[in-house]
Amino acid sequence: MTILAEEKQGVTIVSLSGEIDLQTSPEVRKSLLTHLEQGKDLIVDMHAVGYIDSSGVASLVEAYQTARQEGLRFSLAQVGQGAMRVLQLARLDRVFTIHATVDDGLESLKPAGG
Amino acid sequence: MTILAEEKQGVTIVSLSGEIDLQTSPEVRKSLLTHLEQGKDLIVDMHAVGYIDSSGVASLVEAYQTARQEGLRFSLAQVGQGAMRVLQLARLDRVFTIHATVDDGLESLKPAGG
Amino acid sequence: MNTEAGDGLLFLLRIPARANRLKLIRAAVTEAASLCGCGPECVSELVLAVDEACQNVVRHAYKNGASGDVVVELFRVGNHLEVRLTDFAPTVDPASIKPRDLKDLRPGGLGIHFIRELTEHAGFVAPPAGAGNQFLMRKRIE
Amino acid sequence: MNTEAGDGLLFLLRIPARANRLKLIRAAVTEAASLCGCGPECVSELVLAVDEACQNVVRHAYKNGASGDVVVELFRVGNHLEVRLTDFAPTVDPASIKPRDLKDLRPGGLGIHFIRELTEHAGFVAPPAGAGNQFLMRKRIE
Ligand SMILES: Nc1ncnc2c1ncn2[C@@H]1O[C@H](COP(=O)(O)OP(=O)(O)O)[C@@H](O)[C@H]1O
Ligand SMILES: Nc1ncnc2c1ncn2[C@@H]1O[C@H](COP(=O)(O)OP(=O)(O)O)[C@@H](O)[C@H]1O
Repeated sequence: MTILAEEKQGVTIVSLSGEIDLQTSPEVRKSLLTHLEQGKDLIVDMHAVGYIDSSGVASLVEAYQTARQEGLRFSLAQVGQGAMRVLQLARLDRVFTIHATVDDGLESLKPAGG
Repeated sequence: MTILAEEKQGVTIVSLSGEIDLQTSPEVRKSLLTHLEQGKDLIVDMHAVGYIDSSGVASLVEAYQTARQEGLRFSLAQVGQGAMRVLQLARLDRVFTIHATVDDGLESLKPAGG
Repeated sequence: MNTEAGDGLLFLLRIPARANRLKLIRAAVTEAASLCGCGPECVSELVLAVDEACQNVVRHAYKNGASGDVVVELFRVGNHLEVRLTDFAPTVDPASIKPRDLKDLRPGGLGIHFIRELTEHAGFVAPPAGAGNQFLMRKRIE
Repeated sequence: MNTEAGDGLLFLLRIPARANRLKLIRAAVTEAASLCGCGPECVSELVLAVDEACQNVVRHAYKNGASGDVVVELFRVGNHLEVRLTDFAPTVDPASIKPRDLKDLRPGGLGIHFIRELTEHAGFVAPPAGAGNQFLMRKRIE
């Protein structure tokens, strides 16, 4: 599991790569929650996630809920076929905002009429 | 195991990719021997070989010996670190002609003074 | 149909029930299911179902710091794969295991739901002598 | 030292001794050895040694069309990994197993040589009751 974070246009982008399972999901959870503490909107780049199980999904749900409580926007980008299938199983594909690309995500987070 | 063959400058280039083990080495052996029947020099591109065991090495030895009997030149190109280690274990790194690249191999097979 | 592997035991894997062993279990299931002619989607589904069931052994069967092994057995039975997960923890009351309502959004509580969606059949069966629980899953090879 | 996996059994894998199962065995050994802190080279070496020893079970222990299972057990013992391969074939005379002279160039006959080069120790030990042979290998975690 590799977790990289960068800031673009005032938005935190966290890129997850590798397998998110019971062993690695605590790291993912902690990283997402820590980044949210900075008070910025967050996009999770999922394109390099080769595997995600229910514990990984739980980490995403927790970050999503934390973001809402804090009035921040939380979204996913570039969700691969495998991960999408798992989100669908969890009925979360309609709950999470999912962008085709990180740039699409940044675009949609821009203040309107800019 | 994927085996692709092409002809370049009158030389057969066989590219092996995947894992060469007891299950897949018979295919490799058969392919190398069949290509040698065409009476052309042969270069085996090893760069995409992720694994090779003693049965894979045996297939290469058999092709090497068949080529010699037929008066053809047989060489390897782009041998990765893992496969090189196995050839070294078998004391074959000094027996086989090994080129850094397929192009180097083609170059060295050119008739002199062309 | 792929006949690389005939009927019977594909593998039996005994391994400590710990989170850091799930990757190895997934690797074994991936290879064995592929060998039986499962397509990539079927393989992924079986892998996820087995992983979720093993997670439950790690987190729920062995609880309060208890630890022990899990035995993962994969069989081919005609055009189905059958998985038997055996643990050596105290016997569980199957009635206590229910998926939650997914509308109630919260982290966790998805494993049983995933397993039911991904398999044709899943449930506890009588454990062999000396074992605590045996969980059986069946999935069609596709 | 990596302490992701302590002393004791890393896994026990029982599987039909067939050429198309070697990939699964390699996957299991790769994961378990990595977990114990073996570096990539050490992992590759152990994987090759186990593969070669399993090949010998497939090709020589079970011969003349006989077939059966092989049990691969991997243990961590301090800073070593220990592999025990058990088969259910007729008991072999260990004296009959020798590496050949590598100067005599011919296809085949490299497995025992590889195993000896890649491990600190390798040899047959008394098989458990009901088994035919047990081959033990030991390799330092590096
Ligand atoms: N193997 C098991 N042994 C004991 N209890 C289990 C087992 N599997 C599941 N359970 C119980 O069923 C509940 C639902 O499991 P699951 O849907 O996987 O979600 P989660 O594990 O996230 O709670 C668990 O919280 C637990 O109480
Ligand atoms: N597990 C085994 N059971 C019976 N005989 C074996 C076993 N392993 C090796 N042998 C014998 O030792 C010889 C050398 O083995 P090896 O070096 O692996 O080369 P190869 O298998 O290519 O002949 C084999 O040809 C076989 O006669």
